[in-house]
Amino acid sequence: MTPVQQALLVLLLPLASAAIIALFLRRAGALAAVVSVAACAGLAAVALMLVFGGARNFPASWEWLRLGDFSLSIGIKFDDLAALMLAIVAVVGLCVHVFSLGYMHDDGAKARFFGGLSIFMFSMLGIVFADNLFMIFIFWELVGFSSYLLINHYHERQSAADAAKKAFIVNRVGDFGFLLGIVMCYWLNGTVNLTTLAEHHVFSSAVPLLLFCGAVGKSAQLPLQVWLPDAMEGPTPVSALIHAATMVAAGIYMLCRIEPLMTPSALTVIMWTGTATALYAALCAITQRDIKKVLAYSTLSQLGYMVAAFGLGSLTVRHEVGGAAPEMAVAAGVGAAMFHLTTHAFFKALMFLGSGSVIYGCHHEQDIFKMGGLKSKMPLTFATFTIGVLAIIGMPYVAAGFFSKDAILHLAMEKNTAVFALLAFTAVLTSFYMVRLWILVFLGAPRSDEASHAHEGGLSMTLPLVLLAVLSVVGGYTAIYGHVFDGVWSLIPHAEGVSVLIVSLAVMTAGAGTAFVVYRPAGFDALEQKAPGLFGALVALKESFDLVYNYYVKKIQQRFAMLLNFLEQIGLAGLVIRGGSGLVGLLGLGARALHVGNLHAYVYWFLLGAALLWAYAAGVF
Amino acid sequence: MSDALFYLFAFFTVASAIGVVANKNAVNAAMCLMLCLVGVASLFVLLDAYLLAALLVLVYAGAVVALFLFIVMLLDMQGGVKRPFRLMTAVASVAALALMLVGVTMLKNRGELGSLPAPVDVGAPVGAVLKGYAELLFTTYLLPVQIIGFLLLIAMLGVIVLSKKFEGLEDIK
Amino acid sequence: MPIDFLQQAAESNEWLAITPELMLGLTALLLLVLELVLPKSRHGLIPAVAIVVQLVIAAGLALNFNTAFLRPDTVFNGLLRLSTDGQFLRLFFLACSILVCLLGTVSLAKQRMPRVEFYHLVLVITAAMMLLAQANHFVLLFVALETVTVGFYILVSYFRESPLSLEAGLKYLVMGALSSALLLFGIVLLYGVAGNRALPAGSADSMNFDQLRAFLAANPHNFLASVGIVLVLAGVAFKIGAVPFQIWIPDVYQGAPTPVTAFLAVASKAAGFAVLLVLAQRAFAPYQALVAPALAVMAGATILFGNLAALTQHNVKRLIGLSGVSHAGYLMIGVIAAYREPLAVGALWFYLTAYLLASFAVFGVMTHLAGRNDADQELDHYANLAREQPFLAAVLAIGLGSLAGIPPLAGFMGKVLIFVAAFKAGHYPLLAVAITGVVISIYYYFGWIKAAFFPVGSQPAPAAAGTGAAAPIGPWFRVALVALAAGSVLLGFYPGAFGQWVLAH
Amino acid sequence: MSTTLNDYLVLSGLLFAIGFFGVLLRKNTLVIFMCLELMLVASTLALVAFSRFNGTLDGDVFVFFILTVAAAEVAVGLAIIVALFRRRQTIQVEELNALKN
Amino acid sequence: MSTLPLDPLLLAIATPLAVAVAILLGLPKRHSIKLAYVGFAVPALVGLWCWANFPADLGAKYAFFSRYSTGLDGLGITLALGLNGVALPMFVLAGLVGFAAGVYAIQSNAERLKIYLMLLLVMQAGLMGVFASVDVFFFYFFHELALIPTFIMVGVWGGRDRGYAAMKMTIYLTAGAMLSLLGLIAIYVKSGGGGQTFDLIMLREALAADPIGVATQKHIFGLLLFGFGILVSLWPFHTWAPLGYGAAPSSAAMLHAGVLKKFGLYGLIQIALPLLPEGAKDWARVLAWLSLGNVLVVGFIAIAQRDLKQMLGYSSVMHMGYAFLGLACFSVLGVGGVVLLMVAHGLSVALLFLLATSIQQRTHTLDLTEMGGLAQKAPVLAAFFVAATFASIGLPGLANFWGELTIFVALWHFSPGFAAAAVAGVVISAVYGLRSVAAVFFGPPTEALQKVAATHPPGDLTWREKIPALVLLAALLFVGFWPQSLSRPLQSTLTASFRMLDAPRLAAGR
Repeated sequence: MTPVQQALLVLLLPLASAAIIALFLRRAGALAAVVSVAACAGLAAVALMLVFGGARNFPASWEWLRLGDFSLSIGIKFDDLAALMLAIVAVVGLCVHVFSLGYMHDDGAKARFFGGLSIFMFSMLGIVFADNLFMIFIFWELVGFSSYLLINHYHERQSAADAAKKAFIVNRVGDFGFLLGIVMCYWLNGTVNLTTLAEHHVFSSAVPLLLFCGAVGKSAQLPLQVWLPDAMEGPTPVSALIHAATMVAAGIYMLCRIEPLMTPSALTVIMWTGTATALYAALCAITQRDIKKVLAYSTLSQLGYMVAAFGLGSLTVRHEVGGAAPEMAVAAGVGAAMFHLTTHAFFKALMFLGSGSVIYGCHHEQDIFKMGGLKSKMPLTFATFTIGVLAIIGMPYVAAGFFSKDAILHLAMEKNTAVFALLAFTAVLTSFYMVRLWILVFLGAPRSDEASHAHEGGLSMTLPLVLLAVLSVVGGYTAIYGHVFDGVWSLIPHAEGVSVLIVSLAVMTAGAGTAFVVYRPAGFDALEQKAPGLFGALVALKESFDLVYNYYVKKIQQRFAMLLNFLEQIGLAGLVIRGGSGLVGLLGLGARALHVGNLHAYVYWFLLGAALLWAYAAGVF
Repeated sequence: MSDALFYLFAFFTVASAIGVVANKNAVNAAMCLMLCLVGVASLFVLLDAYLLAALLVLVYAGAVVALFLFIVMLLDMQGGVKRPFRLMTAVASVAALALMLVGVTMLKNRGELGSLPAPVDVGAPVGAVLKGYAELLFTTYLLPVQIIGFLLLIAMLGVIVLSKKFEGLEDIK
Repeated sequence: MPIDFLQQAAESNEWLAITPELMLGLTALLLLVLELVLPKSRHGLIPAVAIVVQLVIAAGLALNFNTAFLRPDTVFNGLLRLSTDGQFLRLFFLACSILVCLLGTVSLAKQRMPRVEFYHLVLVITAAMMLLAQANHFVLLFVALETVTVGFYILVSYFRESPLSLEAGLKYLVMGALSSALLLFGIVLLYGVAGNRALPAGSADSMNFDQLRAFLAANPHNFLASVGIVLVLAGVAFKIGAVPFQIWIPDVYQGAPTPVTAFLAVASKAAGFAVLLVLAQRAFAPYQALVAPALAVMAGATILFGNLAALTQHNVKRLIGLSGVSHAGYLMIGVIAAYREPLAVGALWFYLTAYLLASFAVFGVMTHLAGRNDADQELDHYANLAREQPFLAAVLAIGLGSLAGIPPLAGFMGKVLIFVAAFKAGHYPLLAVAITGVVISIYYYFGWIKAAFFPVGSQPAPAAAGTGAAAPIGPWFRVALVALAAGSVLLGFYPGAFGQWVLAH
Repeated sequence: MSTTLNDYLVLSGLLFAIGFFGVLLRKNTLVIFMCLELMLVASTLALVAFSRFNGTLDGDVFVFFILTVAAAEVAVGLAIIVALFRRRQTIQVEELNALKN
Repeated sequence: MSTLPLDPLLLAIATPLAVAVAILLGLPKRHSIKLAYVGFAVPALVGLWCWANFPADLGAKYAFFSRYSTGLDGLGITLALGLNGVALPMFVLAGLVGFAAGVYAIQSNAERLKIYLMLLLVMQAGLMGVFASVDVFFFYFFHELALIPTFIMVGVWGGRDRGYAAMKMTIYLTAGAMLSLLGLIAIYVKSGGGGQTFDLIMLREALAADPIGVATQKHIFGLLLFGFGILVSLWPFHTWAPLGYGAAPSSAAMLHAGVLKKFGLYGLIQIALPLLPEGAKDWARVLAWLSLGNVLVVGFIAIAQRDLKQMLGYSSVMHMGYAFLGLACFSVLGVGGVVLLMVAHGLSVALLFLLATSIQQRTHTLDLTEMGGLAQKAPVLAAFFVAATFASIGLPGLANFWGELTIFVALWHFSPGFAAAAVAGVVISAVYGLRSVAAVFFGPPTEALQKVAATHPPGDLTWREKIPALVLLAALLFVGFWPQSLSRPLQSTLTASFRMLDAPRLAAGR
């Protein structure tokens, strides 16, 4: 098989699976699951062949639409960046598929679920392969759609329905900018092909900023982060795959794709957005009681890290002088962001699947204060989850997260002290809330019936955990990948000296230590009791955005809509139209009333007519 | 002489015409109409239209007005019921009069009536005129004469339809 | 010698030129004879005879449409002018007459009235209208017009059982006589002015249209002539029901027997337009600057008034009368456009034809549904018609749709042709008024269709509708309705030879 | 003869107008009808005058037709009025308004 | 291009008409229904056949061209039938939606089904005629032919407020039709000296050689713009649409909102833009501002709706705003986008109206606040509705996306500000679209619904409902996945016969 065929196979397998499920297997959930998992396994195998086969940048492009001089094509740009992303998506995707076999075993709408997963894989891979912005946008939207479907899986729950709706609409807001950016880019440069654009393009900050809007939506950056925590209404595997490992990372991936278009001012905006998101989400995570929400906020936070990392790539010198050095510098941002994306994909997927395992084990109990003592009930989950926690808090050399976080902190330290400080503080918070979670879930004694009857899931659930745990451990060592991703790995900034390492260690210990001090495995939130003021502030911080948005939706948008509707119904349809027709009707009544039935009145008309005509002939008019 | 006659007849005619309009009593109105027609017939004579004058008196004053009178009697109206004077009537009448006056004044001012012809002296004897009249009627205007025949026929039929008692048809209320 | 004139007249083929009119007149007489001759039980044959003879005449006319008799185009010393337009109008009036006779059979069956006179009158009036439409001389015009008018006085008040019919007759009589007086005074003025040999082109035969035209052309600003012209126009405006001489229409239409209403609405109006066209385009052509603006203002006012007044009307006879007023307005646009655009004449004839088909379809339905009280025909009586009499409802819908000017019906084509002509002639303001009128008219036409078609729940139709609705539809009547509906549809998109004749103008 | 055509025309117009006002003002249908006849006669007066002054006979012949028509009209009109009176017991204009609106 | 023994276009017009006439003449119900299937299927099949056999590089010519005389040749009117790249998509659309609406109508088992079908068939014939007509007169003529049955169908088989709705709709549409008729007549009259014609091909040639003066063009274009605009519910002349669609029976709403409404846009594209380029340029700004009214104002109004069909009506009005914006661009890209959008919107809105009726039959209400949780009872219905909603909010993979995307791209060139406003509309449509989906299908069932469900347990879509829905959805997907199938003929026709359209400034790359 040529690489092109492989790529197409990778792309079309999940689509075929989705189509088959939608058309034929709607009622056969088990079969649908098998088909979907098989498709995913197949695509993973082919994808890995493709990735490790070493073929890169093979030409593949087909025109999809042409109107006037506008042409939209579908093509494949397969460089190391894409290969890396493909590998991540394939591996994590496969893990989640397999995990879902167990997790969703008893679900009544398995076919829909697995169909959705397949559509998602198709869409996500489309983004990965895309060689132009329009194509990215197309799959971008599809990804959003599949996310909507999957969040909405438990559609009989109002909260799930609301969350799905919210996710899609918020993403649409981001896509508003994204699409405008693409269109602007098209008219500015005459093309949206990534390769061509990389070669030459018109510098403009508006284009990258508009495109970044897309990433803000998809990667849930401030101020569009609100949908992601709510998206946890979806089944946990979905959260793992879509809302942690891959889809939300698509924003980062897209940014890396359009990296050549960046300008310093755009990068600065991006950097601060990422930093703010990282910090904000970390603060929010502290007060969460729901295991998935904690993870969701941590995802947000880590995404903020990645965005910040990308923005940090900016080095103020970029574009100020020509030459290779600045190019290297910005690419550092790409390297750091992608590196963190990779490790995060592994460990966050691991943790989400772990939480899934916990939730499954606890009979769909998600409140961490009602768990506890799962260390002994679910040892494998405990072990793998612990690895995940270690990874995210950046335990040096033990887990993958360390390396990527290290790279980002290093970059920040080099570029911007303020950002560095904030990110470091975020890291403190991260280890604080992750350890809190870990303590509450796994240590102590079970605090509820569900927790005390917890049990490990089947092989299909544990196997992915193990695989991801392994990856979370070794994933940080870039050497293990061979040289297939060198195009990306070579961009990772490497800290020289131990300063960053020390900082990393310090923040990790500080956070974790505080958590150990504050929290005991108990049925109440220790922080809330010890520092209610702080806790309240954090809760308020978390809810502030929702408040604002809810206020907007309920009080502004809805009222504005009602007002316009009122104007339409009363003003336009009522006053103008009905009034106008009423006026005509009155005229009609008047004209009708002229026929009074009295002969004399009619003779007057004749008199009038004769007189008028006489006057007319006499030249009065 | 004929001038004086003209003004006499004209006054007579107009006066009796006003009588038709102004008279409360329908019988009197009919009588006035007859007088008016006689006046017009006199004017016809002044205009040398002797045949028409005769016809007018015979057909109109004789037959038509008689018919009117007959009907008035038949219907036996209780005089004119006094109706309140209508403002509308007055306004419209005044307006119409004013319009007409304006029209006549403009007519005068334009001096266009000055272009009216002076009388052509036919000079032919009455008999010759009558002959020409008859010739016209039965050559040029033969078709209208035929049509008039039909008109009279349908008028007669109409009166029958509207008035005649048809056996068995009349008694529906 | 005196007999010579008659001799000559008999020998000339001038009488042949008016064969259709003569035959109609003779048939009318024949009907009276038949009434005497036939036993009472066979009187039902009389309308059949009338219709059959008229069909024969129509067939003969159609076959000889472009006959050689048209060659000396004026006959009877210039009283009558023969033309293909005249031929068309003869056919048109014949068609009206046939249909009125047919409707008469339906309508008279519900009344205890003498029958034969009705057909006689219709035939005579039709003959007179034919002559009227071809008149080239004011004497003939007046006489024919009065024959028509007097005939209509009788027809309108024909249902003498009904005070409403008589009241309508009286109103029509007074208004008609008034308008005749105006018309006559106008004719007199024109005759007098144009007969003035002291003026250029003054003529002895000044009531002849051609002479009059020559005179007017030579005297472009004669005041008395102007007054005469507007007075004549006023008289004609009464016939066609143009504002402000339209006011009598609803009352008279409502009171008149329905077939007579149809006759008035279609034939009388068409005759008026034939006269108006001849006068405006031929006799008064040199006074275009006087006539056209007056007609234009009247047309606009007519369209608006007709449509507005019909808007809230509930009595269908009044409604269709007022809608007819608005149609007069559209037709007047055609007359005005004819000054600059020859197509307008063809458009006028097409419009009239479409109007005939549609109106008679509607009147046919109305006649069938009318109760004994002919004047009482309300929109409410049409409730659930579509459910109970789908055939009649369909015919009604086609007729109304055509009147409203909806494709694929003939009325639409008529309006398009008129609009095209008006557009070519550049009468943009009138077009604006016209489309406003069309939009307004949709309301009441569709209101009527709505009344007939839309379900009104279970409430039964008012009892007044009773008598007609239940009666069976006679076979010939049904054939006629189908033909009218089919004609309306066919003429709408496949006018064929008729379309070509119209467009050849 | 020094009376001019103008005099006749004014007279005729006057008669016509009086007739018109009669139609306008009188309530009795019969009288209205008489006034209509008056208007017709006014026209004939003008016609005869024109005919005389123009020296053509056509006008005079036309008068013949007008008179005939008027007679026919009167006959029919009176028949209608009589028939109406039989049904309604009135011929007053303002009471004859069953047809309206 | 293979050949048919018959003129395919005439066949597509005549078959439904013939069936309608047969039904009118009193065919028994059983046979009527069978024949009606034929009447609805033939146009669809002919449409697909034409699509499959459409010549690749047609340029300014018409395919499947034929001409018939109707006796109006003197007026420059002949029944000329043919398809170009703009007409083809619409023709196919009309066929497919007509088929779906017909099949849905047959299964609806409406009262007096025969008459209902007859009217629908007449409408179908009119629709096929509109898009197959090369002659402007017949183009208008067929539109009205299709319009009239709508009135009766709304009035007789309609829902709430049907009388008022039918009347208002008819008056509005007549007003629009009259204005556009005047405009068309104006074009006809101005089309050169003696050789005035309604034939579009000849008109194009005549006016290319001897264009109408700029000032006149502006006037005529104004007439056409507002005339056609009213027909397409241009803001603020749109209020008939939600009302009418809210009251219309499903099949009538499908055909009207889906196909017939596009008549105005189609007319602007085929007639007004190529013949009156200067007028079009002059009016572009005005048009664009009014279209923003459609997109933003009506978009927000759609958010405020509580009645599902009203909401769909408003959403349909809103999407027409995009189409107008595409026209305002006055470029091949923009206009091509409009055609794509028309097809896509026609399919999706027809599908939505179909499903809305199916929903109503199950919930016995259209009030969004009283619904909920229907997805549990009718998952397939839910799936279709979700798909249709996402189609209408422009999800890639479904046809609407292409229309919207191309219009946005073209619009940026016209004015970035308008482009931004238009794209903002995408968010609005997502808001009300998803809101309605959620309100109908998701969440727990409301009490009212449970009560209804207790007496009439709502089932899922039946097969006879599914077939028309599937046809429409399949078409949406087909175009969504293979837009070239429509854009190729479009490209060929637009670039060849619309030479006066500005070429986009830049040659596009990838």
